Parts: sequence; C-alpha cells; structure tokens
Amino acid sequence: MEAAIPYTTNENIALLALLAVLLPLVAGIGNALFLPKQSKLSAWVSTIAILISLALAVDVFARVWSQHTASIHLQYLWFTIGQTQIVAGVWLNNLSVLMLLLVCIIALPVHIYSMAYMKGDERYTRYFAYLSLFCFAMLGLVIVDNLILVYLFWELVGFASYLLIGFWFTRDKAVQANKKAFIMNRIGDVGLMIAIGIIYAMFHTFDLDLLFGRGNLAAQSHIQSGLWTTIGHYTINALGVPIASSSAGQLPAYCYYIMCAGIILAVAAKSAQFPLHTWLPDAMEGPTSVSALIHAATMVAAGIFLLGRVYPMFTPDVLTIIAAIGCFTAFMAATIALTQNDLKRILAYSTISQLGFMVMGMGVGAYSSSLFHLATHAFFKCLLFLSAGVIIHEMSHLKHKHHLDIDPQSILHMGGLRKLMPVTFITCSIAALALIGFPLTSGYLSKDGILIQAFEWSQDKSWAYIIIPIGALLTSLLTTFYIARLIFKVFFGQSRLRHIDANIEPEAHEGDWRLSVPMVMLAACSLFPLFSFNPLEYKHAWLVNGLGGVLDLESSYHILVPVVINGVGLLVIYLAYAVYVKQNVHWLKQKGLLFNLSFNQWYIDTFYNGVIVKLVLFIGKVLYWFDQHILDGFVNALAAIGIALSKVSAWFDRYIIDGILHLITDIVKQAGNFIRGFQTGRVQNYLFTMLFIILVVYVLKTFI
Amino acid sequence: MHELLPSIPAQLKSIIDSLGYFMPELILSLLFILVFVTDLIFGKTSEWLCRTISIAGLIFVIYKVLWQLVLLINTKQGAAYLFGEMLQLHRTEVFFKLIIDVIAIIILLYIPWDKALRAHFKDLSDLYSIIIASILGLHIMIMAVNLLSIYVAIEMVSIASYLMVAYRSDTPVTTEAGMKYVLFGAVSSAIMLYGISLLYGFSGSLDLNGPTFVYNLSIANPISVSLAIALVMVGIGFKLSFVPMHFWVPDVYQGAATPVTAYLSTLPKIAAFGLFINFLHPFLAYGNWSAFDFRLFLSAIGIITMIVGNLAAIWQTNIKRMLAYSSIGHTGFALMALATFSQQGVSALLFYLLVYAVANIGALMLTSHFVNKIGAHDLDSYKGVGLRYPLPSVCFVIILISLAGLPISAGFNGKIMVFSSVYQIYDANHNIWLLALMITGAATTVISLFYYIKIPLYLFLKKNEHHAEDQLSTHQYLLISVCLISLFVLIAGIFPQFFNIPIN
Amino acid sequence: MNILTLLIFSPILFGIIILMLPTGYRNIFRYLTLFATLLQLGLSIWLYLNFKTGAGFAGVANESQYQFVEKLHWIGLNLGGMGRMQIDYFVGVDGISIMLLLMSSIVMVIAAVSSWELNKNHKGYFALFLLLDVAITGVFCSLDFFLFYIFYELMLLPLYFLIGIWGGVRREYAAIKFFLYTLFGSVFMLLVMVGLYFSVKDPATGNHTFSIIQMMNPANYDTNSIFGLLSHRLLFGIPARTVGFIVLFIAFAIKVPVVPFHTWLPDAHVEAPTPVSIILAGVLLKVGGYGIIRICLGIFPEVALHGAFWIGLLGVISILYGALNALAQRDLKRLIAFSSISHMGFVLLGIASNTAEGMSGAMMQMVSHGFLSSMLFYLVGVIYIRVHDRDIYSFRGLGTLLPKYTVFIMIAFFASLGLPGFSAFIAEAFSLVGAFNSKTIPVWMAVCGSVGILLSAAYFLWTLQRMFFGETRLKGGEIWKLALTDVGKRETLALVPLALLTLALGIMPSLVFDKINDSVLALIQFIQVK
Amino acid sequence: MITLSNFLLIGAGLFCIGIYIILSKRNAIQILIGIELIINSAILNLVAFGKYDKVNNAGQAFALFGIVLAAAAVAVALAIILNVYRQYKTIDPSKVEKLKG
Repeated sequence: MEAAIPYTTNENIALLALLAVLLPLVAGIGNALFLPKQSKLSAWVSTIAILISLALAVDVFARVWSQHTASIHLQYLWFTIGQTQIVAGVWLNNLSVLMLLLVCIIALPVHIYSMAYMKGDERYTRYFAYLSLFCFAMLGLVIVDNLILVYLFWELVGFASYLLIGFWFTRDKAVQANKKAFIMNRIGDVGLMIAIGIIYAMFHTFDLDLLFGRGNLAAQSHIQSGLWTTIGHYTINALGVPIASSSAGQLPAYCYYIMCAGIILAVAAKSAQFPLHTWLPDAMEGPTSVSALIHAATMVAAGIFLLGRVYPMFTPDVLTIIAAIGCFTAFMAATIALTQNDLKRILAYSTISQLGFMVMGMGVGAYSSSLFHLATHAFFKCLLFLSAGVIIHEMSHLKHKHHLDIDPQSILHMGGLRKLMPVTFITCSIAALALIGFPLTSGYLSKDGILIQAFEWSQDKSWAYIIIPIGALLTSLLTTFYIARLIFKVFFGQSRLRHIDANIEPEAHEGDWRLSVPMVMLAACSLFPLFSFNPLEYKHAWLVNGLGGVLDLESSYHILVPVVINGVGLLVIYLAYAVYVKQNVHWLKQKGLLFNLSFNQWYIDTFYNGVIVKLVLFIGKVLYWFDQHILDGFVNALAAIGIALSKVSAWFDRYIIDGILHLITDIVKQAGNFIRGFQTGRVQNYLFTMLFIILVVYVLKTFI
Repeated sequence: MHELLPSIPAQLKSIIDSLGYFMPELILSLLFILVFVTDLIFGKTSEWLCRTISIAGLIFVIYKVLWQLVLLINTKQGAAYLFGEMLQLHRTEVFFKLIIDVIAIIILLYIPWDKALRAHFKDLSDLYSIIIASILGLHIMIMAVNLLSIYVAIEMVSIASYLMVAYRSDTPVTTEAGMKYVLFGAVSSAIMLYGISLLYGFSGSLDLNGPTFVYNLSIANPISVSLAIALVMVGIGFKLSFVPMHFWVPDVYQGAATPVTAYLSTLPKIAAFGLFINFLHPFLAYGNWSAFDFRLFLSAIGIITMIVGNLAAIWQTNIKRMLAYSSIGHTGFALMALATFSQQGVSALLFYLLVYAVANIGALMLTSHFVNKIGAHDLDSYKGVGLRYPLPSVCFVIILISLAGLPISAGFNGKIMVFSSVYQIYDANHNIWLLALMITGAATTVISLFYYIKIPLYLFLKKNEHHAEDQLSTHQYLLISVCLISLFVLIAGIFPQFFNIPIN
Repeated sequence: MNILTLLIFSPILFGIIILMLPTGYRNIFRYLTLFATLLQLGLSIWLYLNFKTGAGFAGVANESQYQFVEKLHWIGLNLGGMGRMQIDYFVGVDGISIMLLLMSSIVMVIAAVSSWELNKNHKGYFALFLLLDVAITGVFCSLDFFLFYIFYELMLLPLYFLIGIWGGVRREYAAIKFFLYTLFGSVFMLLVMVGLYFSVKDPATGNHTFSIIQMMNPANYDTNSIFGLLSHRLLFGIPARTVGFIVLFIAFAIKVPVVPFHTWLPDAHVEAPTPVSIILAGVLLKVGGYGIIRICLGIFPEVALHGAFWIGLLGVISILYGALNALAQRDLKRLIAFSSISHMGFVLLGIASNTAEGMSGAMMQMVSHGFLSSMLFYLVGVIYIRVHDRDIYSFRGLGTLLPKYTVFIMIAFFASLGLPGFSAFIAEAFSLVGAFNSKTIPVWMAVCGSVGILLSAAYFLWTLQRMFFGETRLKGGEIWKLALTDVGKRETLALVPLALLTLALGIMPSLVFDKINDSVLALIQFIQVK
Repeated sequence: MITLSNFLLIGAGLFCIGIYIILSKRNAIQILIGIELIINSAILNLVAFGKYDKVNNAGQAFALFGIVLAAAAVAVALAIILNVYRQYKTIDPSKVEKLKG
C-alpha cells in the first residue's frame, strides 16, 4: 500500500481499530496453515485473538463514542484504476464503533463456548480457523470506509458462513443448506453490486464518508421530473476536507429506484427478510455455536447495519416499502414459530421475526431504536442459541446413552429440565423475557422504542399506515407466545422421554464452565443496566442518544404501548403456561382472591383454546406451508427454470449453431459432388459438355 | 516470283540478326538432336548419359537465356522482334523462359526416381529427347506473337506431351489417359485452328502486333469476331486447362506417370500464360476495343475455375487426382492476376506460377515417394504413415501449406501479391468483377483447406490397424530434393523479396 | 540483441535442440522445454520490472511511447505500380500487452509442467509446444499487422496437431473444427489487412505500410482510399470501415470466443490434452480479447464507439448463455469450458463500456482468467489422469478422499466465481462498474451482467456439493479409491503459484493496474476523440 | 464465279460435320477423321483468305504448316489408339472409362 493520505487528527485510534480487525485474520491463517488437525492450541489462539480485539474495541469505543468530534477517517490509497483512486480505509463513527464492540463482545463468549462444544471433532482446528475468518470479515465490514470494501467484506462474511454451515460436509442436508445459503446471499450481493455500480455512476465515488458522512452527497441528491440529480461531485483535498467539484451528476430516475431495489435485495438476503429468508432456518444445520454467533447475532444484523450506513439515501416512499417488508416478515416468521417443534428452528424463525422488527424500525424512521434493538437482540438471541446448544447436547447424550430413536432437537421429547439444568434454565428464561420485552430487560427498552415510534410515524399519515404498527404489536404478542411455549415445553412439566420408555431416568447436567460461563455473561448483558439506568424509558438509553437519539414528541403511545405489550404479554404467557403445563387449576383454587379471575380465565382459556389458538395454529400451519411450498417452491422453481433454460440453450447450441456450420460444409460438399458428376470418364461427353457450354455462353452473351 | 526478289536480302538480313536473339532455342534444337543420337548410339545403357547431357545442355541454355537479358538492355525499348515479327523478346518472356528451364531441370532430375516409370520395359532416354523438344516448343510459345508461330508452338508442345502421357504403353490407365489427352488436344487445337483462320480472315494479317490487325477486327462484325476469339481461346484454354476445357485434367493427371503429371501441371501452363499475355497485349494496347470484353471473360472464367477446381477436389481420394483438381483451382487464381492487365499483375503472376510449380512438383514427388515406399496411391493408405516417416510427412505438410497459401509459406506471398495487384486495379476502377474475383479467391482458399487438411489428417491423426510393411525402397535423392523444395518454400515465404521478379 | 526478440525466439532454439536429439530422451525433452519456458518467464519478469509507467509511456497510438521496441526492415517486395511492399519486423510493448505477455509466459510454464504425464511421441509434442510458445509470444509483441497475422496463423498449426494427435476420442473432429473455425476468421482478416495496407501510407517513407500504429492515425490514410476515414466508401452498401471492423471483430470473436462463434471451444477443450486446454483457455482466448482491443478499437475507434451497444450485447449474451450452459453440463471439463465463455463475456462488456474502469476491468479479467482457467483445467487434468473420467455424477464426497485437492478446487472455484480477495472479483466488479458508468451501453446490460455472477455461483457450488461433499461414493468403487491419490509434489508446485497469484492480484490489484493505467487512459481518450 | 463466301460456307459446313462426327461416332479412328475435317475446313479458310492477302502468301504457308502438323498429330494419335486397343480390346472411347469421378 502507498503512503497514507494525511487525513485524520487521531490516526492511531483508527490503527487500533484496524488491528482489532486484523488479529482474528492472523489467528485464522495461523490455525489453518501451521496447526495440526486437532490441536487444543488453535482454540486458544483464536480466543486470545478475539479477546485482544475486544480490548482494543473497548478502547476505541471509549475514545470515539459520542465525543462529538468529527468521525475518524483514515484511508490509504489501495490502487488506482484509470483516474479513479480506490482507497482502503477505516471510517469510525458511533455506528461503526458500536458494531465493532458488539461483534467482539458476542464473539468472545461464543469462542469460549465452542471450545467445549466442538470438543473431539476431527476438524477442530479448521473450525476455529473458520470462526476467526468470520470474525475478521464481520469486524472488517463494520469499520471500512468505502462501498467496494463493504461489498468485499459483505461477501466474505457470506463465504465464512458458507464454510461454517457446511462444516460437517459429509451430511447431505448440511451441504444442501450451505449451498442454498450462499446462493440466496449471492442474490443479495448482485443487488448490492448493482447499487454500488449506480451510486458510482451517479456520484463518482465509493467513499461512504463523502456519500453519507461529511460529504453528505446522498442527501443532497434529489429526484424531480424523472431525473435524479446531485448538486455536484466531491473530491477530498489534501487536508481531507471535502470540496465540491464543478460537474453535477444526473441520471434518469429509474436508476435511483433500481439502486434502492438493489440495496433492499441485499438487506433482504443478508438479514433473511421476506422473500429471501428461507435460507436461515436451513442454516441451522451448522454447529449451534455458529448459529448463535452468525445466524442470530452478527451476520444477519449486517443487513440492518447496511441500511443504517446508507440511510440518508432513502426517500420516504422507499422507507415505507422497507417498513412494510419488515413488518410482514416479522409477522409471518412469528406465526410460523408458533408451530415449530425443532428447538433451533423456533429460534431461527424468531430471529427472522426480530430482524423484521429492526427493518421495520428503519422503515418508520426509528433509526437509533432499531440499531438499539439490534444490539440488545444480539445478546439475548445469542444466549438463547447457546442454551439451546447445551440442551441439545444433553439430549443427544441421552439419546446415545439409551439408544433412543429421537431427534435431540425436538422440544416434544424435552421437558422438566428446569431442575436438572438450573443455570441453563435461568439464563434461558432471562433471554426469553428480554425477547418478550419484559420490563427490566434490555429487550423492553429497544422493542418498545420501535413500536412507539412506529405508532408515532403512522399517526399523521392516512389510516392505511396504521397496519404496520398494529402488525408489529401483534407480532410481539405472538413472540411472547411462542417463546413462552418453548420455555414451558422444555423446562417445565415432566420429561416426555418417559412417554417413550417409562424406565428412563433422564439425568442431565450442566456442561463444564466453558459452556455455562458465557451464558451467564450474556444473561447479564441482557438486562437493562448495561444500556440505560432508567429501566422504563428507552429515550434515556445512552446507546439511543449516541446514535442521534429520537425526536422527542410527547404522545400517548409512550404510556400506551408498554402497558399493552406487557399487560397482554403477561396474559399470553399465562395462557401459554395454562396451555402447556396442565396442573394450573389446582393452584388457582388455593388463591381464592383470584378465583373469579381464574374462572374468567378458564373461560378465556377455553375460548383461546377453542378459537384463537386453533386459528393461530392454523394460520401458523398455513404460513409454514406457504413458506415451505410457495416460497421455497418458488426458489426451487427458479432453479428448475434455470436448469430448463440451460437445457434449452444447450440444445440450441448443439443443433442450431453447430447445425449451421455443418449445413455450410454439406452444401459445399454437395456442390463438389455435382461438379464431379460431369467427370464421366468418357472423352466424348467431355467434348460435348465443353462445346455445349461454350455455345450456350456464346449465344447468351451475343444475343441477350 | 519477281516481286518477291527485292525483299529477299532484307528478309535474309533480318533472319541473320534474329539468330543472335535465338541462341537458346537453337541450342535446344541441337540438344534435341544430340540426345536423340546418343540414345540411338548407346541404346539401352544410355539413360544416365542422355540425362546428364540434357541437364548440362539446359544449364547452358539457362546461361544463354540470362545472356539475353544483357542483349535486351542494349536494344532500343528493351524489346527485340525476330524473324519478321514472328517472335518477340521482352524481359517478361526471358523470365518466363528462365522459370521454364529451371523447372524443366527439376523434372528431368525427377523422372528416373519414380519407380513406376523406371520399371518401364524400355529405358527412358527417348523421353528426355521428347522433353527437350517440348521445351523448345515452350520457348517459342512464350515468344510467339504471330498466329502462325502460336499455332506451331502449341502443336509442338501438344504432340510432345501426347507422347509423354502415353509413354507407358504397358498399363491400361496410362494409355487411356493418353487417348483422352490426344483426342481432347487434337479437337481443341483443330477448333483453335479454325478460329485462327477466321481471325486471319477478319484482320487480313497473321501478325498480332501488325498495324492493321486489331483495327480491322474492331471494324469487323463484333459477333463473328468474338466467335473467332472464343474459338482461339479453346486452344489456349486446353493448355491452361481452365473451365470448361478442364475435363481432361483429372483423368490425364491420374493416369500419366507421376513425373509426367508434374510436367503437365507446370510447364505448359506457365508457357500458355506467357502466350496469353502476348496474345492479349495488342487488344489492350488498342484504344477502343469493344468486340470482346477480355476482363469480363477472364474474371468469369477465373471465378468459375476456382470454384469448380476446389469444390471437385473435396471428394477425391486419389492423391494425384486431388492435386489435379487443386491445380485447376490454381489456374483460376492465376487468371485473377492476368485479369489485372498490369505489369504488377504479370510480376505477381510470375511469382505465383513459380511458387505453385515448385510446390506442386514437390507434392507430386512426395506422392511418388510414398508410392515407392509403401505403394500408397490413395488417402486411406496414408493412414498413420506420418509417425512412421516423419521427415517426408512434415515436408508434405509444409508444401501443402504453401499450396493452400497459409502464411510464412511461398504460396502465401504469391496469393498476397496476386491479391494486392488485383486490389490495386480494383481501387482505381471499381470493377465489380475484380471484387468478385477477390472474394471468390478468399472463399475458395478456405474451401481448399477442406481437402488439403485431409492429407495431414490421414498422415498424423488417423490410426491404421495394420501397418503395411514397406517392402519397397526409394531413392534417397527424391527425399533430399523434397526437403530442398520445402526449404525453398519456407525461405521464399519468409524472405520473398529474393524471389521477386523485377519486370522493367 | 533486443529483449523482445530474445523472448519471442528463444524457444525455437530449444525446439531445434529437441529435434536434433534422438527420440529416446524423454526427460531431457521435458526439462529442456521447462527450462525454455522458465527462461522466457525470467525475461518477461525482467520486462515487467523495467517497464516504465507514466503518461509518457502510454503507447497505444503513439509509436514513440512504446517500449523495448525493435524495428527492422523485413520484406520489401517491389510491387511495381504501387511502390514497395513494406513489411517491418516491428515489435514492442505497451501497457496493453505487457501484462498479457507476463501472464502467458507464466501459463506456459504451468503448461510445461503439466505436460509431464504425456506418454506418446514426446519429441514431436515438445517441438510443437515450443513452436506454439513462439507464436503466442509473438502475437502479443508484434506491432506490424503482417507480423501479427503471421504469428496469429502460426498458432493454428501446432494446436491443430497438439489436439489432433495427443487429444481424446473425438480429437480429429475437434481439431478440424477448431482449425476451420479460426481459419475462416483469419482468411477474411487477411482481406481487411490488405485493404488497410493499401489505404495507409507511412508518412516517413511514403510507402504503404502494415504498421498497426500508422493505421491508427487517420492522417495516414490516402484520400478516398477504401478504409480512409474521410473517404466514406461503401462496400455492399455498408460503410467500408464498418465492414472492416465487423470482419476483424468476428475474426477475434471466434478466438475469444463470443456466442455464437464459440462452438469450437467446448469440443476443443474436451478433446485436448490437459496442457493444451491450459494454453487454450489461459492464453489463446486472451489473444482474441487483445486483438479486439489493440486492432479493432485501435484502427476503427469510431466504429467501435458506435457499435458499443452491439459489442456489449454480445458480451452480456455470452455471460448468460455460457453460464446457463455450464449449468446443464455433467462433464467437468465441458462445464469449465462454458464457464470460460461466460467469464470472457465480461471482457467484452468492459470493452464496450468505453470507460477507464471497464477497460481496466476487462484487462484484469483477461489476466485473472488466464491464471484461473489454467488452474481449473490443471485440476481437471489431475483427476482425469487418475481415473480417466470427468463425469460429475460418477464422483461424490471427494472431500474426505482428497482433502488437499479439495482445498485447491475450492480456491479455484471461489476465486473464479468472484469471491472478494481474488483477482476475478476486482476484474468483474470493475467491468460492471464501468458498464454502469458507461455512456455507451444501457443500464440493463450491466444489470444482466451482474446476474451472471449469480449463475456462476450456482454452477460452481452445485459442482462442489455434488462432487466433493457428502459421503464418498465413486463409480469405479474400490479401484478408483486406490487410484485417486491426493495431489503430488509436482502438481502442488504448479498449483500453489497460481493460487497465490490470483490471491495476490485480488489483494494488490495495483500490480496490474499500475502498469496498464496510462495505456488504458490513452486508449479511452483516443477512442472518445474520434 | 466462286466467291469467298462459298468457300467460307463450305468451310463452316465441314467444321460442323467434323464436330458432329467427333461427338457421335463410337470409334476413335472416326473421331480422328472428324478432327481432320475440322482442320481441313480451317485450311480451306486460310487458303481462301490468303488470296486476298496482298503482302505475302501467309495463308497458303499457314495451310502447309497446318497440314504437316495435323499429319504429325494424327500419327501420334493412331499410335496411342493402337496401344489402347492392345489394353482394352476396343477403341470405342465410351468404353474406355477406367479413369473417372
């Protein structure tokens, strides 16, 4: 790389960030190249690498976060193509340092957890190499300063997840899944590539800082009378101050919409939004620790992050579309999650649903809140997966012990683990509460934030817009239901293994410290103090303020939404409890005070059972079917069409194009044969033909 | 009788003067007698002797021909007219004669190396005398500018070549070829004679360059004049073997002994082109000549000849027959150069003919080499031979490349020169026929590859299951000379300017 | 002695030596060839290092700016009426050729290494191989159209035999098809060349000239000569210059190959022996692209500018068509052949964009595809040598059986489906960016082009999943299990450099761009001016 | 008084007859005769024209050459036909057709 363009006052901060990014890469390469297949050392290498990265990230974060100085931008000349200088650089603002920190914090426990979880796998080293590669890509993605690099890491992240999903590559389902994941992500990449191409054509720069930061080109471009114009291009002078260059860019308006479509596509693919979300559930074929890190906390959040990066680019109508997509995804996923029995699948759908929430948040302008939710969600969802991992680990242990023919991931066979695995139970329930948005948890703050702002957003618009916040509300209730169901089915009641074989003694126990410590850690992070000292008012969360806060309009929603959510949420939980844990009646009687209430509840209970639950379950089934058949079917159909098309073109290739070639040669040959026909071997025929030709030609020439 | 008397001394004087320019031909006649006599005296054992004598003689002839260049420089307007406008001598004619003699030497060398011909019951010494005689005829043919001398020359060459074709009277195909050749030749020369008589009638003179010749023709009835010219063209066409006078070519080339084929496919053609140039000259020189459009005629003939020759060749399995058709195609291509009516066209033509002749002889030498070696007459018997006899096969490939006109081969330069000469004229007057000629030339070049490729294909790529054991042996000289020829083809390809004939 | 001349003709010496030696000495032939190619590599690396950059060395239409030039009078045929036929031995390099030169000499080394397994008639093979080497190097260096044409034709002959003698089952068909296809193009190229020759006069000597650089300068054209810029002459009712461009373009498009002139390629590849496929895909296709840039764009810039739409269209069609076909293949080699068609489509797209980004992208794509396709075909060869089968369906779960091989194949596959960090990513990304940025081709072309990236991912991943993952299951059963040994030392030695190269170019594209930028800019500006 | 045109007509007639014989007869010798007829027609023309050629008697001279050469050609032709007869036991050109295609 060439000499640095002197650009930033506090260069070394950027360098620290860079170091934080590069360490995992070094670790990964080291593991891949120099360590034997199964070495304990590799785990430590990766973990220590990420630990140091974390330390650096904390340092960087502390220095950058909401020092209201200009964001830090350090860039090197990467290469020059034509006259355009492609720079490689680091651009640190609140968003990027937050993500940097977040990824490190999440990654560390997962590393520790993996040490125990992957024990005894014959490609142990390879696993950690991949994991470090992923961390490198993810960290790189959040701090880079131009679109080319964004695309680069964007796809590297996908590649790493490809490797990890297919880690057990002898399982057919796993390799099918990672193929599907990569290809669907590729669709998004194509979208991103298109978007980048158009942005470059418009603004003649890839620099995020110029586009969305200080340059602020994106915001200054506007659409009118079918043209997309910007007031002028920017170039960076030696001091790094963006200065306007004369020429104004202009493209037809449809380019703008193609560009937006591209970005939305990219987001949809990466963050598993409708209609590109189907890869995520399948991706659960990978190791659970991987699901926890990549498919719950970090990579899938990259889409939201991208939205955050290019946020200024969008016009209100585009944002509305985004909101609609998010809302629909959230609702659909939640309903599906209701009917799943595979532990990890439930969590996967819940992830999709939550991502939908964030996308919707972005759409309704709750920029900071939805990033806030991204952060909180990362913690508790990761935690949920980790605990799921432990549970599944135990179940399969039981399975092998008793030679049972069960799916260790199915919650139908679980139950009663509460006593056996208390730590897991507690941490898991904290996470679940956070997911529900229960007060005192981080989820409460972020989720309510989004909902409230969604309502505020819709109120001054036509009635149709109300659908979105309502849908969101509904979704959060459904969320409450399915997560409650999960908890109850897994931890409460009796172990259902008994139904299979009465004399099984389902002993299960916590894993060693490397499993439990990370979970506890994350559980701590899922509580409110980490984010705000006021457990009830999201506006006071430092994170929200750091990201530009929210416009402070006082509306009834601030009271209404939390009350509704939590009020109804409680009922739903109770309902779930009633539904899935059958001995409620007795202890209802003991509390006479609440008798009527319980009676009514019984009434509601039956009503719910009879109508709502059935209906919801039915809808859930339908939507699941829809998901499985229509959407997957659609993707498969696309594939099928592709294959068919290719068959056709292959045919065309063989018969038409080659055919023409052969036709020509045949014509030539036949002509030759015709001429040869005169060579009869009889000299008189020769003479006759000769004289005849001469005569004919002569006659023609003279008399015509 | 009396009125002739005064003119006699003048005529005698002109004859005496002319003899100075006629030395090569005189020597050739003496050489003919010498070879003939040696043959009679020494009989059977005299083959090598006759051969040495004739070759030595030819070398002397070449020396004399070169000497003519010097003579010409001294003459005014670089030209000499012999025997009262019977023959003419320019640099062009000299170069034609040179090429003829050189190639004649090659053929003389080549003759005894062909097993089939050698196996003939009586030895070959009389063949040499015939060839010498024919060379004399060729010389005259090149120089002839008088209808009489033209006819005589053509007849000399024809009769000689009849004898050569039918030389091996012991094999059916040869005699058949001979008969076809003689009948075809006799008919066409007779028709030409009739045409000549008509021309004589319309012009009232036999001297092409005569003051009144073209003038009288141009005022005569164009239809009958063009008929007369067409009839004359039959005779010339028979020698050039362009369509539709080409029918004899495949049969005769295949039937005749290979060296004879080599002779037929080169020498008479070259000479006939020389003759053609001289025949055309007065008509082109004359200002308003409209009765017979030679450019149209040549272009049309050239196009059709290229097409016919190359297309028919695709189907051939007998190598000699294939080469026969390809030579027809080459005639068409050479006509392209002739149709330019330009000095440059002539020099391009000379280069092209030289290269073609050498390459064609090389190809035929190789065919007889393989016949000698493994008795291979047909393509099928060439299967997988290439890997067993790499050297001759590689030479074959090189020579075929030259014939096909692929780059860095002499043939390529020949084609380039012809193309460029034609293009130059086309660029001046956008005559659509010339464009058509060029396009046909390019297209037929591609087509020709269809069959040229076949030979390397069979030599190298096709595998044959049973190896025909080479019981026969061959002359090493044959191989050596083939190598030399392919070397020449390459050198003339990379450095053509060494072989570029500077006319005027 | 001029270094380029040395570079071009040094293999001939070794070829002659090989021909001199008796047939038995197989290893000596191998090592001689390897040494020859290595020598060439050394020379071209020296060239690369000493290649001066800067606006003063842009080259393209400016003779004085070419480097390592050697210009000798070669053929001076006297053409009577039209002066002397002036053909020079005129070689030199600029930014457009230098990278291709280096790339081809690297690929030749790899090809030489991969020739080790051949077991038939070594003498002839290596002689032809070296001849081919000469021709290829010559094409990239020669600045005289005639010289270019001769080297261009000279490539055909050795390939014809290399495919025809050492090829697979249907080798004769493939060889002839290849030969006629390319020759068809080049014969008509000959006509245009002659036409250009007569239109252009060298101002210095006043003779007509074949110098490509002179042909680029409209001032050198005779007034109302057939291809003169000012004399708007028609051929068959079409402007003559357009006809000339089309003819030349088709000639090169056959080499590239552009759909629909591509059908020789799959057959040739499938039948050719591994080293020849490597050369075909690695170098010969680039000759086509190089020809289009140097000659079609250089000599007929204004036609190229107006025809950009059609060039781009052909490019897009090639991208999609090739990719879709690749999806339908079950012969691994054929699949890769079609993927080559798809990837070379990006070159056309980049060229059509007429932007610095696109053009540089196209150049980069040529270089990177040179390495990648060599790697891919080498890998196919590795497996084919082991079990003489290439059918994707007869393998499964090779990942457990051949771990190292799988690593290489994954590198090759992901690199060529444009994974960031590898050269193909930079190349394709910037071809597309150029296409989006272009004034000459519509946006939808760029969009369709990007879809090609998706399709390539589809077929490569499908192959990976089908052949290398899952439980090991082989058509040949136990025998194959034994036959399929992992990559050996020599193979690793050949593969590692290629992998490193594409990685290096992906991370440090400046290795290429620094050398080509000036020339590309000069070319773009040269075209835009017209 | 016999005019030039009469000679020419006779000549043309001979020519046509010759052509007809050549094309129709199934015997090489007869074909030779046909050829002779054509040559004679030409000679007739030459002589006839020669009368009007004041300068020198080129026509007649040509005629002599023509006769001689025709004789020579016929001699050769007969020899060859003899050989053909030896090999094929026929001199019908339409039966001598080994070489074709």
